[in-house]
Amino acid sequence: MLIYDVESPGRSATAQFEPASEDIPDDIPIALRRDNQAGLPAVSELQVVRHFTSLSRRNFSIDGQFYPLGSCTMKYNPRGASKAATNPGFLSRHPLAPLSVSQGFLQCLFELQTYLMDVTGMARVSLTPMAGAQGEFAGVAMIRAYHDHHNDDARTEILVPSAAHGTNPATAVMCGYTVREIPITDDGDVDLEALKQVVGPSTAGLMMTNPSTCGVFERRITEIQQVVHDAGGLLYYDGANLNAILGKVKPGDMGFDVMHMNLHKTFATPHGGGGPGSGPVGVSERLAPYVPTPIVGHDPDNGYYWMDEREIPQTIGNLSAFMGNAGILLRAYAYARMLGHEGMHRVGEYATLNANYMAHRLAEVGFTLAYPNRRATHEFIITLASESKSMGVTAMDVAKRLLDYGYHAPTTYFPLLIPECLLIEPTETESPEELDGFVKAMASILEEAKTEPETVTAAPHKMPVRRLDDVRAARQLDLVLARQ
Amino acid sequence: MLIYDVESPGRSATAQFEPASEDIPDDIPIALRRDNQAGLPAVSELQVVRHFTSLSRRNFSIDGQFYPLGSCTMKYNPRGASKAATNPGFLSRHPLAPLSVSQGFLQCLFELQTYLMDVTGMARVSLTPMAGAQGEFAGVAMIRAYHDHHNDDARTEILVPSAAHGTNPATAVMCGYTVREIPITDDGDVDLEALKQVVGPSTAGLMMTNPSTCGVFERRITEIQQVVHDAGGLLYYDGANLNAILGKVKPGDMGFDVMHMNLHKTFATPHGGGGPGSGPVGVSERLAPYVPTPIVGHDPDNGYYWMDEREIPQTIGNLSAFMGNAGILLRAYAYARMLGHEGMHRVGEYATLNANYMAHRLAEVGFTLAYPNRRATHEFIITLASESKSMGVTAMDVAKRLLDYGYHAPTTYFPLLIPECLLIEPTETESPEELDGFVKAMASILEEAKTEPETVTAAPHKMPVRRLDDVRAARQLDLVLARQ
Amino acid sequence: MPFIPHTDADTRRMLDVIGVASKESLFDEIPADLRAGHLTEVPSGLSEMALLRLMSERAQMDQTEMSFLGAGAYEHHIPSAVWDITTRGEFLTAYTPYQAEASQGTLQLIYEFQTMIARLTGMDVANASVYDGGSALAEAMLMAVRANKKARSRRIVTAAGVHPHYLSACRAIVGNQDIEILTADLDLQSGVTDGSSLATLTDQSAAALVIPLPNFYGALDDVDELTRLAHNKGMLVIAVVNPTALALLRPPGEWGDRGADIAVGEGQPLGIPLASGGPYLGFMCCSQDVVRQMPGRIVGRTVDLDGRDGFALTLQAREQHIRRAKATSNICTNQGLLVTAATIYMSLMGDEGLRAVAMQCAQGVRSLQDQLIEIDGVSSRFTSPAFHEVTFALPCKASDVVDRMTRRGIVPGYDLGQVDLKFAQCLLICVTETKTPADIERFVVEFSQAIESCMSGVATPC
Amino acid sequence: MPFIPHTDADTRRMLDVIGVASKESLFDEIPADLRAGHLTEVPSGLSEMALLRLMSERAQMDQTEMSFLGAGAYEHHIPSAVWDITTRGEFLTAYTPYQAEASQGTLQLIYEFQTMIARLTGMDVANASVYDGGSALAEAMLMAVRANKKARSRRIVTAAGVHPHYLSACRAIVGNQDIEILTADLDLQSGVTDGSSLATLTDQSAAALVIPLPNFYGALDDVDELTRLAHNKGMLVIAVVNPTALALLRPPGEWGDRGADIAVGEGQPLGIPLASGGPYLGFMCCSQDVVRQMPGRIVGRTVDLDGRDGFALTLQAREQHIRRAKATSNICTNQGLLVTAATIYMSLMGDEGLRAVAMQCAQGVRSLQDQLIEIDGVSSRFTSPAFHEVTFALPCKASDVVDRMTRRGIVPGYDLGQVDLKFAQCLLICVTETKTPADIERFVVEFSQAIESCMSGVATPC
Ligand SMILES: Cc1ncc(COP(=O)(O)O)c(C=O)c1O
Ligand SMILES: Cc1ncc(COP(=O)(O)O)c(C=O)c1O
Repeated sequence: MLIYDVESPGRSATAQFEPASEDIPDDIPIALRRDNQAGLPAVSELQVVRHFTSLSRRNFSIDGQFYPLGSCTMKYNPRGASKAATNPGFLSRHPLAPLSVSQGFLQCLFELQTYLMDVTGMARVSLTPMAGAQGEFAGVAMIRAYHDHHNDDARTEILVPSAAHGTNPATAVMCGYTVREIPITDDGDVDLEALKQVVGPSTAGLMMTNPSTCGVFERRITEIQQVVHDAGGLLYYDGANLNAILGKVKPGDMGFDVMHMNLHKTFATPHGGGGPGSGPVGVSERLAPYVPTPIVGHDPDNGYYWMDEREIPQTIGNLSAFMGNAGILLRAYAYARMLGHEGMHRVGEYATLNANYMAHRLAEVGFTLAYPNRRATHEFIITLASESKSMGVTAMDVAKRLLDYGYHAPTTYFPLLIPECLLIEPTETESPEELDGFVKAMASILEEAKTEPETVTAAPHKMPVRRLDDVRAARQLDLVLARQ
Repeated sequence: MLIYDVESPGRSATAQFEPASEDIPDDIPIALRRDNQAGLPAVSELQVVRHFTSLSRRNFSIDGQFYPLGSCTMKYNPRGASKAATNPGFLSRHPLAPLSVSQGFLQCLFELQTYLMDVTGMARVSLTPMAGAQGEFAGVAMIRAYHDHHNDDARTEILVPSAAHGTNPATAVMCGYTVREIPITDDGDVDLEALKQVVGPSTAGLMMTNPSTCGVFERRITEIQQVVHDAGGLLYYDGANLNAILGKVKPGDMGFDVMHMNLHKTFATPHGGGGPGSGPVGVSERLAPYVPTPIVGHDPDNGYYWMDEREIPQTIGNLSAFMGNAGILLRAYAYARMLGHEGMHRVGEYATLNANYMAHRLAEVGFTLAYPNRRATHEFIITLASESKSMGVTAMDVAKRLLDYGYHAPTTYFPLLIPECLLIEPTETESPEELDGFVKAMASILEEAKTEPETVTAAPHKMPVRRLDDVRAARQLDLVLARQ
Repeated sequence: MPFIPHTDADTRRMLDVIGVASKESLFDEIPADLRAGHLTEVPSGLSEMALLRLMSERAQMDQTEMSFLGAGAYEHHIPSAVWDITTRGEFLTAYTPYQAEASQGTLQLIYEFQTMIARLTGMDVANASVYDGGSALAEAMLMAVRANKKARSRRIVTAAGVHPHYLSACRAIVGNQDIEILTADLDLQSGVTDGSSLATLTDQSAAALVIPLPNFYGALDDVDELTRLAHNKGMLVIAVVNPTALALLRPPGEWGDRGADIAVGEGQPLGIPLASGGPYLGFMCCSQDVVRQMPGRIVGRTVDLDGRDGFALTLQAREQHIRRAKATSNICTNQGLLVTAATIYMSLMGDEGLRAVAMQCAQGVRSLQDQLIEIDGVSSRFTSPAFHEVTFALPCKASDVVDRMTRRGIVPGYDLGQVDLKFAQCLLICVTETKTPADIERFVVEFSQAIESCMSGVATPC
Repeated sequence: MPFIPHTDADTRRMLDVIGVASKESLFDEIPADLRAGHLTEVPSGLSEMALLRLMSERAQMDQTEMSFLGAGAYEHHIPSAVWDITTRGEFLTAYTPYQAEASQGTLQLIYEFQTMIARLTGMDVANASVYDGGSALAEAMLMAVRANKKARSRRIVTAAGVHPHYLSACRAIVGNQDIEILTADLDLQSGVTDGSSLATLTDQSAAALVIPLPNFYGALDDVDELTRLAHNKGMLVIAVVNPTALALLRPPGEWGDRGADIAVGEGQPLGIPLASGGPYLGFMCCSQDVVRQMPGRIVGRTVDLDGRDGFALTLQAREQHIRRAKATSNICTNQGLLVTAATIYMSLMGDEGLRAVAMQCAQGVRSLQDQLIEIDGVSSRFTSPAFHEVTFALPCKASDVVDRMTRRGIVPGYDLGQVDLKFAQCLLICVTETKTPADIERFVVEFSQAIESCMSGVATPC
């Protein structure tokens, strides 16, 4: 039922406004005035509360279910961090508030910059990018600014491993680059030989995730960075997988020049059913002149202040109207403060422990690991290629059937190079009991696949809807409710 | 799954406390120290959040469902009222805070007292009773104090109509009275002749609800009060049904001496799955000296202050450690301010409109009204006595089947005198569409009762559990989880 | 029309279905001379926006920087998750779980609450709450009189130092049933029960002895001795306890030789904000023997038609809606939502967390005590050890110190002169885990200044 | 271990299953010389209690009594229900709805959002949000260049008065794709676009014309004329609009003869707190013709295997996870939760509520304007009508007035000197429905005092 299905013309939630007098200020020209009803719903407050409460109940979420969505790091979002960030003084602070009434906020951001520099081993951090993809944009734009600055305009290519997340190539293009894919070896590493073949004077940079989206740590990272650097390219680190190595290795130490972090992953800020995110970028000294503005500076006399293009004249500019997803940054700051350095060290450890445990247990019950000879990092891949052939049960079928068991499905069919794959990321905040429950569910789905495959292929059965017709959705576009 | 089913010894939600040092202050005698583990759950923060989120999803509620629970006035609980009452300044105010830092809170309470006096036509209001039943207690205790004060100790009886809520007779007993029931006539009024028979020098008072729990307005209320008053008794008004007459009739004008209000009904404060409530009492001048303390006074020089037994020496005393369910009073105050006098007048009107509309519609689709010749008030009764005989489908069966249709059941088997009854109270905040939906569900249940009665008698089918074994619950008492 | 969804067309259509001309006609059974209801004192309605602004201004008037008040209501850290989840619509806006199948959430939660609170107190069983600590004690007294058939007594004896507000609530509540409450004297040295006074009182038969731990003055009685005494005299024992303290102190179920018979208390410290005194929750536990005398809702675990576990209100035959005049109490609505908060709180804290909190309270008050008694004229009033609240003797009126410090943003404690004039120079000060060493330091500085200016009669500047 | 549930026994057991001796071994594929990660700048962990106290102290430092700042972010009343429901765990802690069957709540909500925002702007379709208003405009420019194949131009022309921060974000975002942004001059009399400047710019071919309503200075352009001009020259029209204003002002879908082609804006006024600038949401609507050029998530209604209505992400072939280098944008995570809040807000306000709010904004600013121009030396800087924000010319530096009034608890508006030195004596003041007549009165008094002391060069006392 849509909210429009319960509306009635003339109805409204009258506690929410003072009735309007009818005199629109007469200097507003008639031609500029709206002369029809916008068509928002005409409903009561109770109807709104009931409708959206009921919609919420048609969602899986971390608070509701184990949600091992690989690459997305769906860990517990501490309620305390949200509470801290929604202090009335923070909520009511205007983005353009004078500095004299901004010191509390700015101090948090300044310290967060410092912590993120420490965590990543980078020389400077800008907090403004509003999600991972915007962080990537900022990073690649800085790579470009660097080459431009050095009049190195032959560098027109960004290299991307074939397992890369789609945002990587898309970002490269947004920055005016062409993309060239590097293959992956059978054990999940970047094919160093292939890399050496293509790297050269047209290479602006290489974008990499490490641990990669294959759920393994790129063992030859030092060589790789040498190859790229030697060719005059720069190295971009996609920090979506930072959870795996938090407090264990620093991207700066691996030789990366620039990176983004997904605070809504590693720093446990809620993803809100599609966002907001926050994707700060960190850079080595080399790229420090180019960071997106504003960043927070501190001056012993005057306190915290915004550093803008006056102080960072070579900045790639600002990426949003104000300073990015401030509220998410405050949550990340709160999370960092609660963890402390001790806690951060533990994140990578236990995320890795959970992933390796699950990988072992799933292999035990009969699933095929994509990289059985590798350590899992914070995530790992199983492939259902053989089940799919022998039983006609695909990775998607298993994913859908998991929903019936009360588990959110892992990421499906990503990375693209591994057939029928599920990318599984348990995160450190899940208990072993929860992991065991998932393994048990997977085992019984495998049994079902053998004995009653239709149960699996026709899944889900217990969700509010059965499988949806995606083709129809794209062909007979119905994106907004037509007016009556 | 119980929270204890996911615990693991040694686990804890460590962000919630600083680890304890082991030195218990040594002046605490060894014999007084606890030497074992209490046995609270050993779980993580995520486990707690997930467990209780999931429990909440096993509940019906106003925010989720139409909830026409007769006598309970389950109307929309404005979110704004809760927000207003949970202002940090209110939440952190200690009950014994000095007056100089209590003026904001006290002003709200003082004004609420005034509004409630106005709404009820009573001379004084005390806000302290913590629910309806405690309000009743306060009221009857005041009746007793009054008679005691007049040395009228022959008055040992409280009269109660047979349709009365169970709290009425139970309260009378708690105040040291014996209870005598007055029958109800076929059209739902108190049997005046029977009343005249029993009223007399042993009558301390009569407790009444008007509109009564039969969902009709007691038409001869003026005669009734005269009869009781003439005999030297006092009249108690059970204000659980005040919603029906808010802004229409005042209990004081009907001649009642004392009453309670259920703020969690008429004033839309959330009932929280069993409370809190708040049951302020109002009294006529006659009983003003006896009100429970504290109440809020105002003094032009010094502002708002607590009036206690020093100013109200004949008070029946205080009923709680502090001043009652303050937070609920603030919500009620907020609600009163948002409604204003205009809004209050409308409450009774639309509550009555909705009830009469539903009564008509249900009669149309074939249900039997208990009082077909009466106006419904804010609620009304249907009886399934004939269906129960002819089809073997009871009021309880229909109630359970309604759950499957997504509606909370009306109150069942109350009042006791009407066989197989459902007491239905839609309240003013429900839209006609919602009422129509309920009528439609009732009509199809009636159809089911005719064609496939097992569907109804075995209901519910879509709830987390099927019908529960109440007998076993009471015989094989399992009230706390045994330790392993 | 705030909160009313009806459009004019809706109203028209509905009146047509009913077959009346106007809403007024729906009230035609009400005698005309009674119909009035004109409201003169209720102001015009406010929008939510205007209301929130008004209420936030009022709330700000009452904000203080720091408070060391206890005396029955305690400021503790409340994990954010507690109220985030408690205020989910499904918990917040449900009624009492009369339809068990549609209320398994609330019912299971109460079962878990009963388990936790019974374990914390060391008792066999618990109910689903009564209004507050004070009324819980009153219900316990009524229960004891019903349960102790052998004693055939309507007398209740209490140890010294039961919260005076609880006692007056008890008098108001049980007095009409001819129950007499007799209170032992306080030993003015130790701050606990005077033994000989208690001995005299328990010479006559009585239904029960009430034993607080800690008592109102912060002091700790010898609960084992008192329990044995009571049991030896055929009295039941009613414990009144602070639940946080039970993480450190011996639970009532273990007092004396066979434990207290009934244990009650205020559940507020378990995740419930101070909020001017309520809504809180009274908890009530007892031994298996007397469970059928316990008032209020109780949830039991049972099975459904398919044999699956489920939860339901049980032992309803004790309650007013079934037993009416013969019920154990008139209580109906209790404090369900607060039970929800307390259950989530106890789950988050666990044994380890609650013990840590209790320990920090006890250590904090010791630290304060060590510093305050260094101030000239200030001493601990009583010799008994304390949990997290201590009575201090001052060289001047406690009310003056409260006034002065409140004006400086710190509410320093409870002026005991308000309950007993002989304690007009006594201040009851409470420290919880919310107070850092720096807070305590600031308190000490402000406190010694306040004492000093009280002594010199100087008015403190605002 | 905050947020990590493992007990020592758990860890032991898991390591055994894996077959390694220690957690360290799990990292043995990482070259030893890289393993370090020692953190020196991150302090020790805090409990939630300590954190909340710290953060509340910081937040209090930034609290002001009243603010008349607008300039792209607006203080409106947010109904309590909005965030109570938005922060339900099921909305708050879900990921992007990749598994449609387990995400019907979020998906349907987005469909409703798309419907509401498309209706409000009068456009055919909408997407599920991009990051903010500024980046929405950048995406719209990229989209226009892709969609306007005929023009074969990588130039974008803008009317005067597009938010300068939006423009600089656009330059940063589209610049690397060789797209040039040309901006028409502001008519310094009227405050809207200088016609001849625009005429010159549109002489050459361009992909699109950007038209703000209202513009940054609060003024209202003749959007019909500008739209016609652009369409006549083969340019697409990109509207940048304030959604609240659209309750009163003509929606982009109706501008000129065939409406704007793309409409974007900042969704913050729709129930989202100021919160230092984000998270907000950028909305993006367009005509049916160009929907396949729109970036970002889009939800469509479809049917399930049983023919029941259901919702799913659609047109994914535009997106990076499918199309990678050929995608319409790199956007992935957007502002889903803010969409939730905005959808609930729009539902609660309805046409009537949003119109009432818009009207009170417009009336409030008129009232302020009437009073301020009475002050010596103060005048409206521009002649064009305004919606809820007006540029005032002052007799002194705006920054001085801001300083002085901020010290008195009122942030009076935005010092336009920050974006253009020629406006150093101009203050952009915004009034919304949150300001009562008494607030405006207080503002006027404080404002005239501030002006006076600026003029006399007197330092205001703190
Ligand atoms: C590996 C990887 N890179 C980049 C991103 C993009 O991050 P965001 O969604 O915050 O834009 C993601 C997120 O899904 C990711 O998993
Ligand atoms: C008619 C009537 N009287 C009294 C009460 C008791 O009120 P409370 O539950 O607040 O104690 C109720 C509530 O159920 C009621 O319906």
